[in-house]
Amino acid sequence: MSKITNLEKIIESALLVSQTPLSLQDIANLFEDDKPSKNQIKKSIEDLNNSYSKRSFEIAQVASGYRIQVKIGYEKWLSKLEKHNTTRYSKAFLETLVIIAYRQPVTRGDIEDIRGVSVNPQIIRNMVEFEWIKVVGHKETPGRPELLATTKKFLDYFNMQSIKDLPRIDNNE
Amino acid sequence: MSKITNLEKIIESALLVSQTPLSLQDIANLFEDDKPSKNQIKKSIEDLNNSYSKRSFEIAQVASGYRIQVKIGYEKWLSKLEKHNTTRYSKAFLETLVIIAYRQPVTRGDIEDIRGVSVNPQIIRNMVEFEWIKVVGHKETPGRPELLATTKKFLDYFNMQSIKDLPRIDNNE
Amino acid sequence: MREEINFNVKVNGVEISEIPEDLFIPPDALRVIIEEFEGPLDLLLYLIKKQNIDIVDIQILPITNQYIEYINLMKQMQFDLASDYLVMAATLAEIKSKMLIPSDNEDEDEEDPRADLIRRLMEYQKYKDLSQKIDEVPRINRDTFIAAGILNNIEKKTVLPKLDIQQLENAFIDVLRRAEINATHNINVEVLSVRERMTQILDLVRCNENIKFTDCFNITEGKMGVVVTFLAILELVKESIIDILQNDTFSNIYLKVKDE
Repeated sequence: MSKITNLEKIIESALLVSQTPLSLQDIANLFEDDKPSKNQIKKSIEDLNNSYSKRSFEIAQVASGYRIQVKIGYEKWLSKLEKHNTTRYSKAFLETLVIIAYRQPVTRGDIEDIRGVSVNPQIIRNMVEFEWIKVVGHKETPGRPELLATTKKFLDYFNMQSIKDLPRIDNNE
Repeated sequence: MSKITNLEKIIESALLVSQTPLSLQDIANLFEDDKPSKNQIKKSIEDLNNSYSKRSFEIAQVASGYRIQVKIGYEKWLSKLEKHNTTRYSKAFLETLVIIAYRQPVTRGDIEDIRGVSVNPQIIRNMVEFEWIKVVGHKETPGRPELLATTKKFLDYFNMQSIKDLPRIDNNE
Repeated sequence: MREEINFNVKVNGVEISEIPEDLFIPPDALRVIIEEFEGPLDLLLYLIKKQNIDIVDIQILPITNQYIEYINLMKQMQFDLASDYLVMAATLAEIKSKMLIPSDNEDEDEEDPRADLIRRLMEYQKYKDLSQKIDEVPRINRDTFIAAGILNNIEKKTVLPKLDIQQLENAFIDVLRRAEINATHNINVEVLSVRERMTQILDLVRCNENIKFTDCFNITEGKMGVVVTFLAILELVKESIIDILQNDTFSNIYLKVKDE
């Protein structure tokens, strides 16, 4: 195995931890000075992939960029992993979900205001992964926070046609 | 680099895609027949870590198991990946947290006695929300106050395997 | 500012406080300083530090006087003074009086009236130091980052835990109870359909760079539907999410996502 350069290591670590694929531009943006060229990045990715020839994973190019994924052939073992993520929903999960459903589109800040605690980013990530919520835009306030709303999949799951079918609470309660 | 075995590759791929740290038991459970022993798994993890010596990542052992994480030293580049991750904790938050960690199980009253100020319920709620602390029981004194203790998730967050890894106070200081 | 106040009290060191020595500092500056303290113990540690003495050698008279002067200043400035500060003032005054009045009791075992306070100060100091240490422990998403590899191109099948509408309703009732925001109580059919329509219009606006105002309406929905759409657009504009553009009078009106 040839020597791994610093540039390669930074690219490797970024692809490893990013939740979404990274474009060449995304990768270049990690650097402040000494920005590598797109060709340099492409070459590094190629070299990294060569160095992974005996490993279980590789860097794959998909529509929105590059990502690290496990090579074909490991499904048999890894399919068992998913199951143990599916425990029960926490109170925090449910409350965050209903706020998004009833008050959409909302920002994390709105959710925090209503619940009085900071939003656990993992919860939002899980909901996005379930495809129950999505980012529908950005609010034009400082920081341009993301606006979250529920999806059709969310409605499907609960056999609802529309958000209007959500349970309603009497005002006098 | 010595040859990477099949067992090592399966462990590597599992740690790579798992959302949570995996215990030796979790890893053994991936196999149906030919279940490797815990010692075999430990040995494989060691070998994998040796093979990562020149790479940007490593397998770390934390309270709830093993996980793949980027080595220290890449913050400069990776902090640009996700905006909302640079959480800073207030002094009140950190003081409350260490008192719970070092003196667990404790009641709110205990924390108030040590800090000399009332506990901000918001802070406790945030810690519960992050699943860093939990109620482990009630003290049998008037009002049966809740007893708070830290969780494995808290240790995971700070890269620790057990409460014993918490920073120590030098006696000669 | 925080760091300046935070130096180690135990050391008979030579660090010099940036905070003015006399108490007659501008009220705004005092406000900033006081807000930096975590409570009476923190303030006391600071005062002791300023005297450059060890906690165990605490001189109760000057410390008490200084502390009470601070408290009085805070009162004059009508700070929202936590009762914890007043309790400490009373404790200090009590210790002071015990120290001043010679004890009738010749018993040598009698505890130094300061002992309890010193114990508390040292205990608090310990956790204060630890809280700074734990802040330096390498932590996730600041010093190290966790792998988020994915399982090749095959669509990952996510098994969802079971959830029914009743649980959602219960969660919602909890939220309402917690928030006690009156506005949230008024969620009824009309409001909900507006919120949902806001999401739909946002989708529309994001997929089409400039969408005609009139294209947002679906006439087949009837009068009620048109009103809901109109309210949703107004709400989106009010919340600074979209812009409404019209180049000339009577020309087409367009909706677009608000620019940065």
